[in-house]
Amino acid sequence: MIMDLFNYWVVVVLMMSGFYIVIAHGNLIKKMVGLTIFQTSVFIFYISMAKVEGGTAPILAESISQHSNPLPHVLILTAIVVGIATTALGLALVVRIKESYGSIEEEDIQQLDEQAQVESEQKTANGNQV
Amino acid sequence: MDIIINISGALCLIIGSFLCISGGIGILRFPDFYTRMHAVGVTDTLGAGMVLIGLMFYSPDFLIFSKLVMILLLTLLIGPTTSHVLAKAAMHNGLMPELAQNDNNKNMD
Amino acid sequence: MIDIVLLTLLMVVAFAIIKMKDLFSVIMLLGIYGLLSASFFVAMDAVDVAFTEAAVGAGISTLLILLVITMTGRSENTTRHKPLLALLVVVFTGALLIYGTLDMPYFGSADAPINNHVAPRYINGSMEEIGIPNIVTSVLASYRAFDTFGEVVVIFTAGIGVLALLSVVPRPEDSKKITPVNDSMHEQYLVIRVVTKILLPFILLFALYVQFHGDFGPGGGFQAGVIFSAAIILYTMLFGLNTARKVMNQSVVQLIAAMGVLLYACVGVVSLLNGGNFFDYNVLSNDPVAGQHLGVLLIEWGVGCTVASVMIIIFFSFAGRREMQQHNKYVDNKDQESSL
Amino acid sequence: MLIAATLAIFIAMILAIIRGIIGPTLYDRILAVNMFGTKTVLLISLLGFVMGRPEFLDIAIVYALINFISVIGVLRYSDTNKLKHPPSDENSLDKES
Repeated sequence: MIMDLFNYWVVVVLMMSGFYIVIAHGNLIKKMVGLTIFQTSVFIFYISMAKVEGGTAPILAESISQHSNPLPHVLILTAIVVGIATTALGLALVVRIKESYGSIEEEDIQQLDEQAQVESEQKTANGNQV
Repeated sequence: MDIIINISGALCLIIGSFLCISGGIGILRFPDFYTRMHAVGVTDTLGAGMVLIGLMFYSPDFLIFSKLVMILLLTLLIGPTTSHVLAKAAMHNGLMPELAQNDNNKNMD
Repeated sequence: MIDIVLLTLLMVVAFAIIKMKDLFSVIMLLGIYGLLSASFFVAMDAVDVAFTEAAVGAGISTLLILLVITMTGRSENTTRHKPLLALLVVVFTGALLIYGTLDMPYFGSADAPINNHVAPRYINGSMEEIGIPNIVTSVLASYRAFDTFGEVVVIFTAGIGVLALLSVVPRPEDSKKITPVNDSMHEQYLVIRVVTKILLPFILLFALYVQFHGDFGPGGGFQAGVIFSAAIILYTMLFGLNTARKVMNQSVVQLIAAMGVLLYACVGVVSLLNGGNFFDYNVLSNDPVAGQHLGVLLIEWGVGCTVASVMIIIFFSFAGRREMQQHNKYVDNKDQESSL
Repeated sequence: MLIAATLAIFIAMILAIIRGIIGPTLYDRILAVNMFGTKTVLLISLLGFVMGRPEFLDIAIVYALINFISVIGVLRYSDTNKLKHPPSDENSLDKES
């Protein structure tokens, strides 16, 4: 009885692990890993819902009458490939951030941004004085 | 005839499972990387081979049998190659076997 | 029973990933995580999904993140911002979600709403209407072809985005080519070179088999594309980016990526012109089932071309960027030495 | 018998995960992932037979191939200088070399 919802609870735990990594860690690559875990938990959720007790893979064959639900499989199949494409896009952004800031830690980036802002404000102030 | 096939399949599976578990214990218990690699490299190839051969006895038709043969060939080709490359890369990057280091220390003393 | 063991292992690996500071170990664990979730998909009857996850989760995504780490550094900063507050938020959200699951239908129950809506229609009608044993392929390529079209366009757009962010434009002033600094894996490792040369034709052939066998078993355009690009990535890693670019000309690959999307869209337009709906393949041939076969085949080709070439483009962009960085560092070092 | 073999492979998988988590060197982790990949191939093949539909062995072939590719890739990119200097909380290559 209690095991009937076990899959969904594991999904929640995995999802929250990914969520925690995304909000609590400053390293951008670690954040991407967290997003991947989050994504995978959603995949597991869909696939768990599609399972039918006593059913088999949704590929028709003789002597098999009950199949698992094929629709979530289709959605997740495409979502996995889209997921890797978007992850690659995120990683490309990380590479560019590293090139222009020299760091991929969120705090360092914020500090550099604030410094740059202060400097630009000073420059405009000096320009006004002249 | 069926009994012979079943028994030989089960025998292969048992040997394969035993090898898999012993490889797992080896990777956990051995002292340094090279000894661990020896445990995994040896048991992985033979254990996987035995399990796959065991499954071949159970296979219902020729297509499945031939796919199993293909997987077996792939593992036989890939397993030793990756072990070789791993050991070579580790050696190349200066990871020394622990036992050899101990010997060197003794000699120095 | 199997799924419970696999899910528990997944949780253990996820917690280990949270605790690890060394990003390299995180990636290794992420590879294990991908393999575990793929095994879970097999245990849940989702063979097509397991096929994709095996190639993507354990192979390509691990390699991409690793490639980025070689450019950005391996260690993670130890300070975390407000871990307690984050933990509180996470626990609260998790508790709410678990409270929500209490209303869900039990795992595996056949009378859950999800299994009684359109799924029976797909399962029962697929063989007569589409004529393909693999229901996942028939839903993917025919019943929900419009969805899949959107996904393919998203993948294509992501490829363009990566290209825009990372592509290295050769400037006129450095006329000499970017010389690869550490591009010689194939010289150190003879055994790998030989084994790879044996395996490569097999992998490419297997990708084609997956492409065309997708109607009858697990497989299809998405999986075939990923496997094909994995073969090219293997070649690139062993023989260097410049050699690989000679084999697969990058502008041709970009063209193929666009052609794939175009082919997919054209099938829809042709069925419009023949008097059917968008992506209604019945009108493609005199016999509706033969038309469906033709449509599914063409669409899977389009998907396969786009996915394979986008993955190759993404990998080439990252590897090219890395090579340029190494080259710049090399040039800088040389300048410093000469100035000393 | 099939179920016993599945259980044995699960045990081997758990041991490999433990080695992957505790490390200590980079190569131990790669080794653990490699072993885990081989065990996954076996698990998938066995699961097909356990669940009564063994025609999905294509997946196991893909696993074997991808396992090879990822191990080669990891080795290829772990040769670079940035990865040779591990973070301070880890005692690996530098100490031993």
